[in-house]
Amino acid sequence: MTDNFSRRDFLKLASVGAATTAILTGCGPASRYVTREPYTKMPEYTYNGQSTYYATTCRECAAGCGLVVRTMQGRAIKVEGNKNHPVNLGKTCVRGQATLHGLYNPDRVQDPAKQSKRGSRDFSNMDWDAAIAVVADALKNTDPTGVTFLMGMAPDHLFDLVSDLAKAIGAPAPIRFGALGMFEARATLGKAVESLFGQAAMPFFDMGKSDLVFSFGANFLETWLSPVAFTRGFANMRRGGGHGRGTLVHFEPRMSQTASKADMWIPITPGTEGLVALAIGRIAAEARGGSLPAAFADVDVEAIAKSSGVSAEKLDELGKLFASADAALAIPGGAALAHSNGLETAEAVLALNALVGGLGRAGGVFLAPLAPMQTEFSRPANMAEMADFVEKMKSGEIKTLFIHGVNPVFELPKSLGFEDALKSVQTVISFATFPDETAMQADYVFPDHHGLESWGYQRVAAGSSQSALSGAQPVVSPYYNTRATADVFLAAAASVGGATAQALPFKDEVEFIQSKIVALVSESDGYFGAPEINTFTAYFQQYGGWWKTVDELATPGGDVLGKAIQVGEARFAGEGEFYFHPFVSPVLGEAGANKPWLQEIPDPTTTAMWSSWVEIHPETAHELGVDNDDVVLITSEAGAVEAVVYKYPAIRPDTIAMPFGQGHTAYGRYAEGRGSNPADLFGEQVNGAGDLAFADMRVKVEKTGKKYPLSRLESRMGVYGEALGEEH
Amino acid sequence: MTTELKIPEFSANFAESGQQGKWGMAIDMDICTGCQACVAACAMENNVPFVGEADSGYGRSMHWIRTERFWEGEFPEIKMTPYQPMLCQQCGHAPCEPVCPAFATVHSQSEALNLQVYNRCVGTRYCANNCPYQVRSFNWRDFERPEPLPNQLNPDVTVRRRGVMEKCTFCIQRIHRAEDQAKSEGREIADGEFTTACAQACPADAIVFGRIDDPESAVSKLARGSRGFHMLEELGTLPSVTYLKAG
Amino acid sequence: MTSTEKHHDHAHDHVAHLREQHLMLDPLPRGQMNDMVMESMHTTSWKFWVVFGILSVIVAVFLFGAWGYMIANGLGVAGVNRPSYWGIFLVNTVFWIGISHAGTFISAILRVFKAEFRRPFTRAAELMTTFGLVQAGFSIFMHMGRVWLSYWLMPIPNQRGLWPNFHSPLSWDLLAITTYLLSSTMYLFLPLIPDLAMARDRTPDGTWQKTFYRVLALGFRGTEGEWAHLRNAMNIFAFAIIPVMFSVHTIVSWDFAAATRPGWNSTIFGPYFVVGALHSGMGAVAMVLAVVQSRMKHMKYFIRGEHFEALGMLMLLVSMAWAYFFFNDYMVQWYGGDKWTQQLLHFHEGGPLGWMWFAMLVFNVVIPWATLWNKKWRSNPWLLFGVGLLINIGMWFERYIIIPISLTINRMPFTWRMYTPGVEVYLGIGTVAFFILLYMGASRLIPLIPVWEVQEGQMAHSLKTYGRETVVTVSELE
Amino acid sequence: MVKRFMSWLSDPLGRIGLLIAFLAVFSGAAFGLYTTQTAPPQPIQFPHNLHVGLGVQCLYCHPGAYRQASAGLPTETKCWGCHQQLSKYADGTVALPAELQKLKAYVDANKPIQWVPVAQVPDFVHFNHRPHIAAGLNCENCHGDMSKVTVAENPQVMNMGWCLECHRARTVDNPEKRNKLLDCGTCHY
Repeated sequence: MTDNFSRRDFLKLASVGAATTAILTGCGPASRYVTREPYTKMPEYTYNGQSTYYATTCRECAAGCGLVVRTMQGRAIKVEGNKNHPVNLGKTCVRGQATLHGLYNPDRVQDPAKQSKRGSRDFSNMDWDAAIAVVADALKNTDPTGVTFLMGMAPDHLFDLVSDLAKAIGAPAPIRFGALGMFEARATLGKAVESLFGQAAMPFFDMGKSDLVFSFGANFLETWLSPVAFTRGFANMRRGGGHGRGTLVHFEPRMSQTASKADMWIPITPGTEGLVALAIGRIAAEARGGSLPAAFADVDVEAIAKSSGVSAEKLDELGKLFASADAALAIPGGAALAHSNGLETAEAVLALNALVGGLGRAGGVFLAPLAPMQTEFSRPANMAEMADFVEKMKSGEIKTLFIHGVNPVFELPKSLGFEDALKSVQTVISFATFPDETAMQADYVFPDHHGLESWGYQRVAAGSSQSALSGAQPVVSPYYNTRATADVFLAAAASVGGATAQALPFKDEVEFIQSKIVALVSESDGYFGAPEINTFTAYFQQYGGWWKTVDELATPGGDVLGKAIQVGEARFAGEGEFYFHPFVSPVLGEAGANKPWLQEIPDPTTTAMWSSWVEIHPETAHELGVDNDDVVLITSEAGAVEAVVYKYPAIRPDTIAMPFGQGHTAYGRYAEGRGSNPADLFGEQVNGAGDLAFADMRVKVEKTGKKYPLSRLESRMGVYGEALGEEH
Repeated sequence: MTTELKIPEFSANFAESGQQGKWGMAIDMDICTGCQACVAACAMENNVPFVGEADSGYGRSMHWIRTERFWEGEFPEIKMTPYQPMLCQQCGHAPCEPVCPAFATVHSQSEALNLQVYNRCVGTRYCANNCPYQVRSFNWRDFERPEPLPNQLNPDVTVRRRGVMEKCTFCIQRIHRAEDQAKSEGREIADGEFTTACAQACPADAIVFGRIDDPESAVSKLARGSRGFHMLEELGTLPSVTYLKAG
Repeated sequence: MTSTEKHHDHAHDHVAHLREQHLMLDPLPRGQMNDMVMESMHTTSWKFWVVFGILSVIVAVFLFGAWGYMIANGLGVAGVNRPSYWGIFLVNTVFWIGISHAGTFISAILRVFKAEFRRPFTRAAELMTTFGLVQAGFSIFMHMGRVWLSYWLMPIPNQRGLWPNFHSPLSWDLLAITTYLLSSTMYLFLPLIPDLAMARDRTPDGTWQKTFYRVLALGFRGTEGEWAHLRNAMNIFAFAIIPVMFSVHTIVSWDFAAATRPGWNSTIFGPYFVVGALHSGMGAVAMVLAVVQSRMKHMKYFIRGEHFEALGMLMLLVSMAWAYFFFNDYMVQWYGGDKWTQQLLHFHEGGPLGWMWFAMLVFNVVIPWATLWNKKWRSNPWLLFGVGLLINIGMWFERYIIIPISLTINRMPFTWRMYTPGVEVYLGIGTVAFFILLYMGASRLIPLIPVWEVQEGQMAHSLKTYGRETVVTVSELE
Repeated sequence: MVKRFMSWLSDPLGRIGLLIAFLAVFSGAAFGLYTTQTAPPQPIQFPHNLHVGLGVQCLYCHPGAYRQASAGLPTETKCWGCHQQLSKYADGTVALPAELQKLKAYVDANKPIQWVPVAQVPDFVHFNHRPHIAAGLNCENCHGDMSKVTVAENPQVMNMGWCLECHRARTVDNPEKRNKLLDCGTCHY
């Protein structure tokens, strides 16, 4: 040893010593050699280590909340609410907070690519020039009637651009669709408002000023229409602006998050919400005295008490409560409208407001203002229209399909056969930001930027009493080789030439946006004004949009109570012994499953994480011989899924419930192969307004013998008194 | 097992205990809708890692704030108890502090908060054992954040490595930023000038944060109200978080 | 045969019987005993090396390998979670500290009280103290999240001006265990010096063992002066180490008693833990002696039924004391009426691991009481081995109930969660293997029987015949 | 094996070898500490002394120090903004020196200069320049006299003891400020 101890050995030992020092002192020389990439040219508004804030719009759902994103050295760090924005007044929901996990998702589509065979996931990257050539070719060389644009639910600048483009080439108008719209029953709301008040519009519920809210299935604290705005309304109602603490009564077969905040939760038989509304109307009308309005004249309270499972005494109590409130409000929505009698249910519930003088009264129902640059009420496609569209695809009428902002393979009922129908479409081009199921069935994926990397605007359809246009701007430069779909279409249109190019003579997306919002420069009562478009655009970006400073709520009119409302029996499809009650996961929404932090946020009512489950009443579970963490097979007329049992104490024993949001077969590592999708069970039945009657379903539940440990935040022993030994 | 035991007792009357500390929080359980926006906002602000399905189901989730809820009664008369966001109560007399052998969890003299000094922590986990609110989370592993997710990390907050205890800090980085800003402008911090990430996100404004030693601040007024109570007050921990009873 | 002859014969039988039963009355020349001890050290069968090899592999893989794996990957590879933040690591720590108690108890307390049966096995017990503490140290270091920074817990002057928190029971723990380890090692070493000198003189020159003994024997030659100094030192240590011993486990109990957890916050924990430690320690001594007696050459001469009998009596006594403290603790907690504690007590016996609670009572109380009352039974080494094993399992269960099971229940029912051990099981097995390995190694290197102490006893004992009776007399040596 | 080791020990050369091994480990540890405190290699051998000697203020290139946490390292536009105007280089009378050619190469390639920070603290320390400047400290109090060095060197062992020494000394008569400046949470969070 003595003889062989060389300099090299010494250095080896010395490095061991250095490493030891690093370990013992807890910090070492290593961290200094982390590469720092300073700016080559520092933007003048940036300082090292100082944050920059950009106003933009949240794209996690169609509500259009305003965001202010904190960025630092070109990285988006934190999402905060835009305090001036009329929809959310500086607040965000859980999905909005997690939008950064979409931006920095490790599984984003990074380059435009061609798939060798649909579903093969064998993508070969291409460059954007080639991609634009593909789009231009599809626009030019397809019979225009065979070109269809399938867009997301949000009425945004891209929808306007695509509408213009479709008009220019003579293609049918683009379709807007989103699963949230399906679960919200937007079309039903619009149709009910039209048939009652004689004017198509979104209803606006002034919850903050009411002192009693009867909610018939409307999950307004979760995902319904504009949850942040409704949560603010709910909080104001509870704080009791002038009325004292407001009361919430919620009618739903299962205790949802909204129901859990209710002072009274009525576990009503599915499909009888409209009938109960009528009974309450009759009792309230009687309690208020005067002549009985025609709308409630023919109501048989006893029969309704029997069919709805709400006792006559309870109905009486509720009716009198509703009649006696200062500012009562009744809201129809969600699964209550997803029955064959859904449209009539919506009408019956809205009529309750008319009964107590709630139309156009503070704390009552209004018609929501149209968004800026909007002349008439528009709504996303309902299920009947989607079914027609799928039929057209199947018949081969549609040659080229552009899909942006929606994931129909996942979101549409499987029984509709969208995935099969895609096979009859020659060219499918997806603009997906994430590798979702639909992109996997496309020929080309030309990834759009993430919402936080994009320009744009979005009309606010619900949740604001002011007419509002939410503005979006990139808060960071695009992380990958993606391109704004608007730019792709503009470039393609230019290369098509002719009338198409003339209709869209814009250099880029921003120019297009300016061409649209220029109409607002001359508007009055704006949050800000500007003499000309460039200044206006700058403010538009700085403030995160443009909105009126005055309420533009319209008072609904029409002879609402003059004619009888006939609410029929809900017609349930299938032979199973359980009502099926699907709901949108309050945490994941329709598209949150690929964000790891959202997966780890516990569901508010069940505290389950990272998976989906089926809620079964403990007694029912006992009868079925299943327990927590058992996997059961749920069979409907249209399909079957497996799901993990969660023994949920606050659900009707004859009903099972399942969240929508998981069960992806693609969509990145955090979503794929996790849980199951209740949309696989949906049939095609629709209600009077063409919305999917997804709650009109009876299902069978069978034990499979498999087990799956459902991750929960709660302790089953501490909360349910279960022995801990069974716990995962 | 027995089932009587459902919910911690809310017997303490706030008005009788002397309020200590500098920063305080009031959480209105009547208004909290359990929407989890605070949980997500906290995780994003404070670089809280996600742990994955198996670990989160095994009691290793890292949430600095969680909403608890229990059940009362049987169907159909069943009620869910009000959502109760649980976070570090920033006790004035914290059980976690005296038991740490390394002074990694110490009381801040200047901010009157319970600090968790990550770089001093050796990971005995005694503080977590002794926390009656069970709001401390331990880095059981170096939880993975695949590229490019680390781009989202907040540079104002240390990223913790394995073997270190962590907990809610009342967004001390925001406190420092606001104090620094106010000081550089030669003024005191105004009430509502800044707030914690959870309070900032809360769509219902159920969480209010501010100076509890200023009787005029919004949080002081709320905390003084008749609905206020402290969690497990019988332990004498003097929490800085006041809950407002529902109903 | 005349009556005198008969009487003589009877007396002879009686003396022979006494000789056979009592080591102290069965003296052998010093030289012969020395040779026997040396021979027992050097007689090693191939089986020994097989076991030694297997244990070495277990230690390398289960203890150091698994520990390294855990350091590299974080404590997540173990089963600890919220709310069971401590798990088996602390169970093992308390268990090993408990094991280490018997050595000092037997050696120091029995020496102070001049209990003669202690003489041949004080060394064996003291070795357990030291080696048990080593395992306790391993266990406590293992459980730390960042063990590489554990030196921060020592009061080392530093430029930051930061000291350990002396409010924390863990800081007291560290000091108490360190003190105990140092003093028990010294106390092991002092009585070893004459035996090391003996071994040195009987080891051929030029071997490394010779160097080893020569260095450690500190040049002891057995002069009167040296003996006087040695006896003084041993006396001082024997008295001084007793309070250290009691304080160590009391302080360990404060880790729990000083916390606010329901079920931990108990004033009786100090003595309860000390008695518990003695309980498991006595059992462990019995197990070690049974193995040593049967597996090592000449040991049947040194360790006899009388020793097991005396140990068995001690075990029975300690078991009774433990039962008293257990009952006391349970009563106080139950009577306190705190609802969380009530819930916890109910969970102990009625929870999914309730069988452990009952097994603890059977192993710690029922079985010792049922077997050890009988003098004949408790003189049987293998029966004592079995009872000792069960007591150790029972005491391990007791610590398991106090730590992971009690941690399951806290004041936040939303967070209650069961604990499922992970890699810490292997680490625990590793410490057991390491303990046995160290003991086996020591048995080849250190005279397990303190020959001088045995001879001292034999010289003090003699048989005197008064008329028809032959009685044992003991003279004070010092 | 033990025997061989023992025989080495009895050999004086073996003892020396052992000594050397110990020395190697400890000097290695010292070396490790030393590397954390020495000037690392920089992409450009920037002469601080020259610039300070010409009267350039510290805050000209590190402007963040008086208003924010980070002092900042200059971007190449800042360097090149001055250097391209130097007439002797601009009119070609003097050839561009090697280090400036490196700078020009960075500018031409539009690549950032990856300066290696010299005075830095670990990630878990949140140091803020602003209050230190506001308290009347000068740059050279901590960073040394830059007119004496070319490439930046760190004259201090920037550890916690050094921080605290100053924090203690400056708050002897102000207990409230002392609380703040000796609070763990002031720097670690």
